[in-house]
Amino acid sequence: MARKKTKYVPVPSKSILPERDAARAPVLECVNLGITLGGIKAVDNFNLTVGRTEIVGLIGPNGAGKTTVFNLLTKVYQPTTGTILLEGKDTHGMSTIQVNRAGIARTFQNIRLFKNLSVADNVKAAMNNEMHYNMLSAILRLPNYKREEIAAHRRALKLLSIFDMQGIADVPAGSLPYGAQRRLEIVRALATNPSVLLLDEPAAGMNPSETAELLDSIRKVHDMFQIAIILIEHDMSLVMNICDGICVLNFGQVIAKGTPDEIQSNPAVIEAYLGRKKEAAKS
Amino acid sequence: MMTMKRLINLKRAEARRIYLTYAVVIIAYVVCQIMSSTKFFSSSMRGMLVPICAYMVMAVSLNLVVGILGELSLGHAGFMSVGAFAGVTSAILMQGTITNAPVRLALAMIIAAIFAAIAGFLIGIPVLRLKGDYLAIVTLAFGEIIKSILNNFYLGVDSQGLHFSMLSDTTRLLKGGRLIIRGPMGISGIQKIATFPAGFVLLMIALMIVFNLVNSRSGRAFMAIRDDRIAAESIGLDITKYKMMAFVMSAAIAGAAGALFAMNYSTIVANKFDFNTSILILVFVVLGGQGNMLGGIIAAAVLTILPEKLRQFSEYRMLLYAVVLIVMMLATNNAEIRAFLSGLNPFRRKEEAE
Amino acid sequence: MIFLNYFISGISLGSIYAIIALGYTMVYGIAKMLNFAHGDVIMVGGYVCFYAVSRYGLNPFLGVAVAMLLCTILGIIVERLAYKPLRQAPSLAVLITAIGMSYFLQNTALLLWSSNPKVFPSIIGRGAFKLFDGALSVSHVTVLTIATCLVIMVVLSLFIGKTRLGKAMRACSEDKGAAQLMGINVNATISMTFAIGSGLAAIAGALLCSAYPTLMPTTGALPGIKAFTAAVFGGIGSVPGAFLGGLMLGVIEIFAKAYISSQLSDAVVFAVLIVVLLVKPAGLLGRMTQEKV
Amino acid sequence: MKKILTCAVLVLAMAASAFGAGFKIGGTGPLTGGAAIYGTAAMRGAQIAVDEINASGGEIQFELRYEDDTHDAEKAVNAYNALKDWGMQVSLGSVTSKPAEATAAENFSDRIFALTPSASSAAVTEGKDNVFQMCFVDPNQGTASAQYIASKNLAKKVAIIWKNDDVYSKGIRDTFVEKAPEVGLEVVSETTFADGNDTDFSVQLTEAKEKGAELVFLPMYYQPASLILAQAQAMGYAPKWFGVDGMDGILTMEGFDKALAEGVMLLTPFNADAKDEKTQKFVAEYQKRFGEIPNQFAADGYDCVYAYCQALAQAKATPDMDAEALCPKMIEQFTTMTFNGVTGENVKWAANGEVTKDPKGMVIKDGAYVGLD
Repeated sequence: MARKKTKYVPVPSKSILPERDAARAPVLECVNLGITLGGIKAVDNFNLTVGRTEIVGLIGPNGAGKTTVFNLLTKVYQPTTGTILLEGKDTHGMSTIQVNRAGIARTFQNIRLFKNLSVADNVKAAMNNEMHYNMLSAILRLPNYKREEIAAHRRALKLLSIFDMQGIADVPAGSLPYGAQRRLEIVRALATNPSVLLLDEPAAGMNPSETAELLDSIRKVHDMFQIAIILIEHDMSLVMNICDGICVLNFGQVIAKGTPDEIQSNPAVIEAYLGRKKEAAKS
Repeated sequence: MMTMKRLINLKRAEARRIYLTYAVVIIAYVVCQIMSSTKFFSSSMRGMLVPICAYMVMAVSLNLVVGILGELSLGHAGFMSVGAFAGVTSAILMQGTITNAPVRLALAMIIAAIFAAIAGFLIGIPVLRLKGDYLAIVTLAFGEIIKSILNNFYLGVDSQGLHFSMLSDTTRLLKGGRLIIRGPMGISGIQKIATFPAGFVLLMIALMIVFNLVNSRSGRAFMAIRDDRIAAESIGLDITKYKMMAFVMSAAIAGAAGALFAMNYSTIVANKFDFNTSILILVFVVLGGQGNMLGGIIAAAVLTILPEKLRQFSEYRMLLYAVVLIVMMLATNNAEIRAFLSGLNPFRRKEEAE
Repeated sequence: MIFLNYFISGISLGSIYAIIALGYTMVYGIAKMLNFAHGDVIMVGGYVCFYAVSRYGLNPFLGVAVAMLLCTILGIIVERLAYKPLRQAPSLAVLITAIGMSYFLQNTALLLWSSNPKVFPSIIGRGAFKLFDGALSVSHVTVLTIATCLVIMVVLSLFIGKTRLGKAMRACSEDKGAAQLMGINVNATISMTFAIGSGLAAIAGALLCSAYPTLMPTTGALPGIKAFTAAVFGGIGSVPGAFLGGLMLGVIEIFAKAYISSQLSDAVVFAVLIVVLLVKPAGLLGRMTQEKV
Repeated sequence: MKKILTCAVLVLAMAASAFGAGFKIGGTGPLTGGAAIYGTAAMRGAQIAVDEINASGGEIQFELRYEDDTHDAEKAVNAYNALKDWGMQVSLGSVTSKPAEATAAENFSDRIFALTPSASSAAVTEGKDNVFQMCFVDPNQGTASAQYIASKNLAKKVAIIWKNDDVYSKGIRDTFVEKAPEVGLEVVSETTFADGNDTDFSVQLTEAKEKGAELVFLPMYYQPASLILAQAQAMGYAPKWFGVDGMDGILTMEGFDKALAEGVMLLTPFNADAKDEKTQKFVAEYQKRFGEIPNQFAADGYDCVYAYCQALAQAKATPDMDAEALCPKMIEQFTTMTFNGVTGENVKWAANGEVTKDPKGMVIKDGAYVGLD
């Protein structure tokens, strides 16, 4: 498929990889990614390169196709066009499960926790693939069951402690307050040992102080695990503060890519994104 | 973090519930044994002990699928049926070689479990691709298919070994051979080797399997799939594998229960394990509370004994049974009555803190 | 010619399944519940019609009308007493209640009308159209059943598509919360659906018993399950799907009996159902709803 | 309403008889569910006999109790145990075959004598010295039917339609098929039906017709048989029909067009139109109480009680004897005595519990049974 010229300002051609990643191969590359849903090109011609420890912000107005990008990356939808390379390997034909095992983990816009499981069990469920004891060991409570379960529990508590949640490990996840549920989703995603973490509006519904806390936590996660993070977020202060690079989507198309500073001064972004907000404010 | 303090400790509540379940089952067993030996029990009660155990095990088995895995199965009696026929057949074949009845019973139940597990696996293959009510209707269909096949299945044994045929008896057994499964006539002349202690042991084993499984990586996976399939996929849980695991395990338990049940009677036919029996077991699970093993067990006992206790109403018996069933469903789903009940039960999960 | 004869038998049996399946599918579509008592409402319809015609000498069509009236009332009462209090309850609880209701109706019928089978007087006689010098015969009942079934399907489709109540029903089936916000009385709509479904059950009862004229308290139970299968086959919730599913189920059943084995025909029918669901997981005409992520 | 009243009267009658010291006689049968018609009929037949015997004021008095088994072996054993708790001294076993097999095993191990009115499978009595049958055994019916058809030269080519998930139907079919070639009958078509699949018989009938069957053998109960007759007529197929004892009752179905059954032959031990005094009295009483004509199940139930009455009187048994003491006495009586009832004259029992009585060949003419011989 030929590259389509958009009427928007040309996409900056230079890589937005931060200095520290320049020497290493990118962890994730999307080439010409697109999908048609119900006859509409929900995402079209999406190109993005994410460095190994980069934090990328994915922004754009509602319905721009941000979550669809996540769904493509995690293979909830199979892309109609284009390729996704994860650690240089084509993920073509992989299922959600395989992609997760290959290193992509995500959170959801509408929280999807295992509501009736305890907080710790939510995290341990995500560690399933690194546990190896079989059903018989579990039923007979053999030593390897005990060993692995104890190790898993320790690790779950350690992960939870990032968000200071180790004290509520035995509480049903469904009964947590909203903010805690969002944080738990992040911990659960981290428990699968991802190399790329996708966060879908992690600060939605949080008050400014909670958002500030979240910002610290994301930084902490990033520094601890040295992983790439892509986040969808409407809270501009969060995005501008934390991201190394930003990618702006509108109507399924990338309209701008660059550092936070570049994005803030990009006329296309202002028109499509902020401009619309102004209109909304006017009306 | 103040609000957190008021949240209940799920792990402790769960552990308490598990121990309570074991304790209730053991105490009930001891009480029944004592009453049974002192002749305080009527023959009617004594006669129901084994089937009640079998139904309890069925309730535990179905609860694994409905309560833990979160899928509806309307054909669970089919697994029971496979287990009953496999178990009884193997018991008959072992009659000559293994004279110790309890050992024979145990072996028969194991073989029954294996055969039912195979059936569970075969059913699992198409079932796991479907969701919700469509999955339920496929399990119903499989239950009917199993019934239909067993009604046309003939199996005999003679000095040459086992012979089987479909549709009509063409096994041509040698003299002295025995036709064990006789199509619609089922199996006759079964030695009644099922006992109450055996039923108790089977129930304890079933409970142990399910509880230990629930508190393991597999159990977490089952419940994760139940709570949110999409999120479970996103953390790399192999949905098909775990659904299959739960189905096969549940089928195996049901098979053992079927063998226990069948060997309590001198005769067994495939028609016994029809849609109505599947529904009956489902009623145990729903009435006892999905995922609540103790509830299912109690419901199994109550609903097995109830129609017997209603005998004094002669022809109004089944009518009353229906009314009781409806009223129970209405009552257990009425918010006020629920609140009242949970107030009575100290072990029940408290309502969420605000 | 034999093939054609079998085909017609299949269509005849299938149209009975179809007409019962319509009731299942309608209630499922709107209330999202499997009303297992539907088959027993059919039985009640059959009995009412039987008594109206045989005992009170009513005109058969008047008998059907009486049956429709009584079944509609019965449907409303059942819904009010047993299902309405469970609107918020998990769907399994409603399923079990429906089964309890099925036992209740069967046992009430047993007490009222005894277990002795009654032979239903055909509403239009037992004649048949003879074609090809009698090589092919199509009974009047078959023709009537198929015609009724078609009429009901068309009327129902129009009703659901065009009328206010029909639109309310569709809205409820799509999204109850949104329908409520749009000012639709969801509770009343569901109750109406039951009433209509029960009225249809009476017609189904009269036709079922005209085609296969013995009437017992358990008459409705097994055809009920078959019809439910038919509804799923066609895509539960879809009115044309129920029609198609019913016809196909009937034809498959008859062909399986004729060309495979009469002993295993049920197994064949259910096996076909499984295969169909594997290929089309929401039935022939059902819509698969994709969960939004 | 009338029915409820009669029921109330029945309950009262039962309560009244409880005051007199009588033999406690109990049986299980399907009183609810799809097979309720058989159990209910047997119970009512037995009740009439008990009331008649009690009213006559003889030495032998009875207390009867019937328990519902919903045609299920498990429930039958429960019902049996309930009867045992009640203090049942002699048993009427179970009405239908599979439940009867299960309760017969209990009867055998508890040493409670049983005489089942209508459980006809051979497995019911097999290996049990204290379980007897009032009806023919299924295998005998199959053999007798084949012989009868051949000896009367009714047909050469025979079709069979049988119920694939039913012990009774299967038992008769098996021996019929075995016997048929011996007596020169050719089974040209064999088709089945089952529960849930028992409404449309067009395929079965078409096949029988295509294969040129002159006679269709129907080893089944009368409810499906009535559907078969109606559908055959609709498709213009008119072979000879031959039924077994389960067919009895077809004429008493409310609303049944008797013309459909015209010419149907059946082997049955009981004929509600028989002119003998015993039968007429029984039929009249049954009709008076229940508004229906008794079928063979009712007659079997009726005969069972009278057979017990005779056996107990001859054994000089008293109601204070317990079940275990009565058991050997009953075995002795039943293997030696001859009984005359509404289902047969000169009825005798073999030591294995099987009954010997002559099946009566009947043909339906003008809506009534007429002896074939």
